[in-house]
Amino acid sequence: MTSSQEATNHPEKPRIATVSLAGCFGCHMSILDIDERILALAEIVDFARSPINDYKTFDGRCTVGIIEGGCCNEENVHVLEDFRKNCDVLVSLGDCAINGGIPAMRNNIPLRECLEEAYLKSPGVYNPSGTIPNDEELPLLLNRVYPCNEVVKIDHFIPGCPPPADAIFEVLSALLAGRTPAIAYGDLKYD
Amino acid sequence: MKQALATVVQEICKKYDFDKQRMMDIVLGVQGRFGCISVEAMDLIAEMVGSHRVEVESVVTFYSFLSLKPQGKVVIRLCDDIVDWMKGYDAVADAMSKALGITMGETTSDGAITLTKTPCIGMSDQAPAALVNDVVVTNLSPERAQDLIHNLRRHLDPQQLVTTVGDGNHSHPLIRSMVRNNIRRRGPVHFADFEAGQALKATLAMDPEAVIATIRASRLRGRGGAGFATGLKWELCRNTPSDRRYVLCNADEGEPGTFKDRVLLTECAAQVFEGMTIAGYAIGADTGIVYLRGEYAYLRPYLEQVLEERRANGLLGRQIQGHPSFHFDIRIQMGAGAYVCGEETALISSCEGHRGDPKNRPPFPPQCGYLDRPTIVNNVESFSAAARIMLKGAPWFEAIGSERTTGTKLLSVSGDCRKPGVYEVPFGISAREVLELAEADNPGAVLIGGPCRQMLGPDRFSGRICYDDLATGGAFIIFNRARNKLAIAERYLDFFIDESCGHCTPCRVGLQLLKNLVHKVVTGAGEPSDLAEMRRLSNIIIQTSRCGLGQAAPNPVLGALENFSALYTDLVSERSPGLLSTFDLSRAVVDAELRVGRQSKYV
Amino acid sequence: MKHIEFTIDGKTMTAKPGQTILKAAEAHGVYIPHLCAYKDLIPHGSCRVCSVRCNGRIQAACVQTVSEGMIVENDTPEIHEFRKAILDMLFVEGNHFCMFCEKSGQCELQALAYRFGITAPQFPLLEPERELDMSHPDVYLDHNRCILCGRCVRVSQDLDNKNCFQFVGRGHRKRLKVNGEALAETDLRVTDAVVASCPVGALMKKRVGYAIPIGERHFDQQPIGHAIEEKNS
Amino acid sequence: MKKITIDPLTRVEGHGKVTIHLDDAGDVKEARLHIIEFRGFERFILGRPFWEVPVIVQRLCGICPVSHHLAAAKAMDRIVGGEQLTPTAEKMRRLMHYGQIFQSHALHFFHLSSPDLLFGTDGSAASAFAAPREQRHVLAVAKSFPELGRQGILMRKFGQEVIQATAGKKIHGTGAIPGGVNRNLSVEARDHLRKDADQMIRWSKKAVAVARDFTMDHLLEIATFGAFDSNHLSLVRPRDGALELYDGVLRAIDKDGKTLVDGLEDQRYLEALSEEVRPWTYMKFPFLKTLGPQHGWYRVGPLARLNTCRFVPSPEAEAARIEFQAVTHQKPNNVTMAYHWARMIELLHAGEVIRDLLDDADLQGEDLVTQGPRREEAVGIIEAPRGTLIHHYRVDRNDQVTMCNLIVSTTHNNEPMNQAIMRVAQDTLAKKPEITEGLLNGIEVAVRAYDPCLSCATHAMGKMPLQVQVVDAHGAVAAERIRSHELDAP
Repeated sequence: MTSSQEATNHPEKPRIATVSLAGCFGCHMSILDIDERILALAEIVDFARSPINDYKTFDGRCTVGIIEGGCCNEENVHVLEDFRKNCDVLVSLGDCAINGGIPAMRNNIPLRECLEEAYLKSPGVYNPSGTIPNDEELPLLLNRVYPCNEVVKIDHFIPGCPPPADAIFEVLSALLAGRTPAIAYGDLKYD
Repeated sequence: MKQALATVVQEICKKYDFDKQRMMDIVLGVQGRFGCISVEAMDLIAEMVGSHRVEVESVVTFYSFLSLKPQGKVVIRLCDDIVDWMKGYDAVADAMSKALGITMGETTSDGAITLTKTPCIGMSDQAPAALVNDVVVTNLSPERAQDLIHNLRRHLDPQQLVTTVGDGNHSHPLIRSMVRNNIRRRGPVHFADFEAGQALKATLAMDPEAVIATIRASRLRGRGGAGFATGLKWELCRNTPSDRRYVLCNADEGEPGTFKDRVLLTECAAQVFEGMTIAGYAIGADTGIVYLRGEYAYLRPYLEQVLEERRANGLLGRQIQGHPSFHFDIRIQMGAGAYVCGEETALISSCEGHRGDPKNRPPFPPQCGYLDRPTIVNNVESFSAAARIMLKGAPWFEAIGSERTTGTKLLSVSGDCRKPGVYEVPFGISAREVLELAEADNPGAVLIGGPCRQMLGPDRFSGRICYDDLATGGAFIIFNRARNKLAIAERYLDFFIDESCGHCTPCRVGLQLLKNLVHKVVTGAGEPSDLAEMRRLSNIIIQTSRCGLGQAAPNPVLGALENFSALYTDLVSERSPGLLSTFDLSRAVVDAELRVGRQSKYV
Repeated sequence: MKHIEFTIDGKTMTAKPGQTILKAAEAHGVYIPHLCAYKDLIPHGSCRVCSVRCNGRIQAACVQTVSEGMIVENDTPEIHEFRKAILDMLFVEGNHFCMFCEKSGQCELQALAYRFGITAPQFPLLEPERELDMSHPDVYLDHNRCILCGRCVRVSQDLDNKNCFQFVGRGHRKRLKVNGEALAETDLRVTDAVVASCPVGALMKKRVGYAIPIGERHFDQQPIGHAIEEKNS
Repeated sequence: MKKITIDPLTRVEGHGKVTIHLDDAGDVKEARLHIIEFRGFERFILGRPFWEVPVIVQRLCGICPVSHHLAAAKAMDRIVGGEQLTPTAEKMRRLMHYGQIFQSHALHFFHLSSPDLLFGTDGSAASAFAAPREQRHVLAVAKSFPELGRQGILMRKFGQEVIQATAGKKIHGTGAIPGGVNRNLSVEARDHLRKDADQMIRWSKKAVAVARDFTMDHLLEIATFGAFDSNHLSLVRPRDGALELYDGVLRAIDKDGKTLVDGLEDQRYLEALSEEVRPWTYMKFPFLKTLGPQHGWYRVGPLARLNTCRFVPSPEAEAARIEFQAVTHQKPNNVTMAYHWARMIELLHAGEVIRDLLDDADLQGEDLVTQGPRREEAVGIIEAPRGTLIHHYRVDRNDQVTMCNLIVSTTHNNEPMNQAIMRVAQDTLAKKPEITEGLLNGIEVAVRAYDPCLSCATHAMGKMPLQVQVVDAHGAVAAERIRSHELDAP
């Protein structure tokens, strides 16, 4: 693990932001799997922007930013950049953030084929005009799914699909306490 | 058709006794007849020699001159080595592409001509150069390239491209080539007069142990670059108990910028063969093999004739020069475009009919080499020197050169200088003296020993060419001050990536990663930490790679880092937080923009 | 037979003449991480994971034989760094999707990465285009996961007396190839020793899938090498 | 014309955004839920060995992975001719599935939706769903309602532990394999779960009461909030029409309870269903073929299931259902906000099923896998927490997948969610001089009632926090203004 800026001592409670980019939310579920410990965590940190609350943007600097999912569209990139700019320490949580994960299976397949399979070829599809979704509200897809650390600098990585809750808890605790995280053997998983 | 194929394959296999160890000859033979080695041909070969198709395929796909798919009747291999690039490769390649109407790597629609590129073909002193089938064409310019294509289009006969012949033996009817020797300086070891049989006569007057003692006393060290003591190597081989031993001559001169062995083989073949014969006597071998790189195939008919003459004169064959128990003969084994085969164990693999993968060492070839027998592998120049030593004596030889590196060295000088060519110089000569001899043009850097060594800047020009200081296999490439050293390092890395055998992880994968890192820095996207990472990764590759290729491949990069560090540090800078300099959103969305017909809102 | 004395990380041990460092170490309960070395096959020396510093030089422990007085460094920060880098190279070279690979938990590459505490590849992914050969009725070959260790090449030749696999191409284009157009054309049988030899999920028996539950897989509880080290404790 | 954007939608599973276009008169012209990510599962699964599929496709979604795992496994059972599972395998899967329902429903209610409901009832906020933003998360719930908050967390934990005991992991396990399962339930795991099972049922009943009381207390407001009539679709138990979440036949009814489809075998789903593609979202729009794309859309999920089933086959939950049905006089319930109550009734049902299953000795059986004659094509349908989930595959002789069609729960609810947004927008945003963050949350409250798993819905590339946007004819300028206004709201 590398780290340029370790969690520094903020005068107020450290703040944690989380986001799911091209992930399945499994990593966020695994955060919740720390179960009762989340209540203790809530005593010592504040949660900033996160899908589990209604803060949709940054309203101040965060100590730790947790990223689930890789980047599959331009908006993911934009959000990730925003996280990098607003967080002292960024953590790639889970295999998708670390290496693209299952969505990266499309990386050796032309995008067109993926779209046609879903919207033109699938049985039971009613699509008389041969429409493939395209609207200004739909962010442009990237040519491949990028691991987060190919887009911005990432300070810590917690592997797993999803990472075990204990691994997440250990890394968060360590970062908040200013020590180097040490994930136990059984909690270091890539599956 | 199928029958025809079977008949020809049968005929070729028969020529080599259906021996799968002669796989290189068999597949080269088949390709010579059909332009490629098809799946059907591989099946037939496998069946006839008692092998498996995938084994044949494994060999065919290893060597870049061998092809599974049909190629043009004429294959133009334009040399894209760094010196050729400096001398106008791009313009020549362009001219050829235009004249043929195809891009690099393609074959004309009529199946007549294939245009491809190839690393150093040993013609750096007359670059840009190309191989047209086996025929070498040199000193190309866009105009000459155009003419060449027009002529080829007319007759499809590469030999007709040779309208003027080069110097020395190049006018020999069996060579007839436009190549020039460019021998700029003749020394006493290689380019003095040599009368075939005399050195051998002196040798056979001694017992083998005494021959080895003479070589040891001369302190001759291997001329391929590594510099292992030749006499010691022979002694180790001789002392390893075995029913048979072998003498292998490494004429796979592939180090970019080296061409001195080509000149030795053209002008001093008898001396080289005599050196091999002497070695055979010394170690107790009856077979010698010259592993001749595919690029020098044009020399083969001539070399075969020299061998034939020697047989006729009792210098090869049974009871040589009347010696009752010394029998020795030499055959030529052709290579087919694989730099790594210059590594001695890879060369052995190739001679055995396998892919040119280096072998694990230990055991070393003198203990267990060709066909698992004790084997010595020496460079062309080493054999030539050995012959002269037996003729003139160890003290004579030892008196030449520097204190600790005896004898002379053949240098292949090329690049930015007025007098490229071959120089026989005593060891101990300084790089600056060579630059002066060659009339170098405003030299800013020199690569002594080829890309597997480090590129040196002017502050090192006073260094001396010898094993204690500037060790070299012979390449001496001069770059003037205007040359982009980083671009040069990156191109050499590309060369090693292409030529790696792929066996071990650090070389196969690490070099690709190193190349990406160098590219990042060279294109201005690097950060200072990337330079440290380049060093770290280079060190890992050098330390953990199995053979000399991987252990040397990062040297161009390291050399540039160490000797021209300002060039790199000028390119890197600390980045502000945000998107990485290597991530380009506009490129990542370009496909989508085209597909949906709207622009990204974030670019 | 005369025994040879040597040291690993300062600990003196003995080896039989001709024994490799890897084998001698294992006999003494010292685990030297490795991938391409397999049972008693002729060592391949290709993965370089077993690199050790041996009398000052880096050597592959699976290939290098022990000599008298040899000083071997196995458990040092430098060697760890080399091994981690090599493991990462193997990861980024292929397309390793551990999350759904049926070898996960039993995979030696993965287990080594766990042992070395690797949380993310230190190099960018190369994402090559690789093929999946499902032509054989009972066995499949997923080139995405192949690490070119050559175990299958050697086991097929040496233990199965067949020649189902070989390497083709060189350098970064080097690939494992079957004897024929596809696996179905070879004389491979599901009962061949080669099927169990793959350290990763490249050569796999079909329709077995995830038969071993999570928690009971080989490396779920103990790190790779544990069985060897246990002998020593 | 004005455009309002809510982006990202939060406290939903996955990533989406809502845009609302207002005309110059301030009336709602268009209201849309966009699923803005696309991942391509249906394509990149092609060519993979069929047994990998249940493990790969569960990565569609980290919230209901078990549903995808089991729907795919059910399809693959048929591919290997092993659809007649052994009792151990069938019950292990059922246990896993009800564990999944239990955790997902607990998650949705406590972690995601309860802030809207609980703080709205606090009396401090003007509307029932206008809790202040600082309080709209589970940690605030835990602070203000410590007991309830803790129970929510422990209930979800219990569901996750059931999954772990059956699938090996809480998220993305491997329990189901074609033709069966890879493990039975250890006695230790059984005892561990059994000791908490009754507590879970007690807490579930309490959750039902919270949802019921909320609904009854706000009946007038809820009756119109995002409400609209629709058809309803789900699986039901074949022999008696009971609520059945793991395996059953398809049944659809209209808004009044008239049967539209009944007893349709899962393998024949294409006879009844089709999906329409619209350009502005990656999520397709399913509909009943007989009624066409205009009128054939329907709701799925807890509300639809309680509407389509004849009864709930567990006593406490059935009693709760009867109470629930009484409100609409045994007619189908078409009220969006009633999803919460229905969901808690299912939570209670799942708790009861789990408790009963744990006593079944078949779970410790050794006979785990079965198979029979191979098939080339198969469908697996399951009732996921959010509704009917359809997986359809073809597999060739080489064991490779050659076709994959997925209709996920949230996709079925695509049109209903758009309807709900339109309805709330018309009722609360139209002609408002100022659009506040609180008003926009109302939109999200309506979407959230469907518990949309936008993560699942984006299988076909992408993801969910929700986003709502209002724009005028001049486009971005107004959008920025409104959006930044929204963002700056205290």
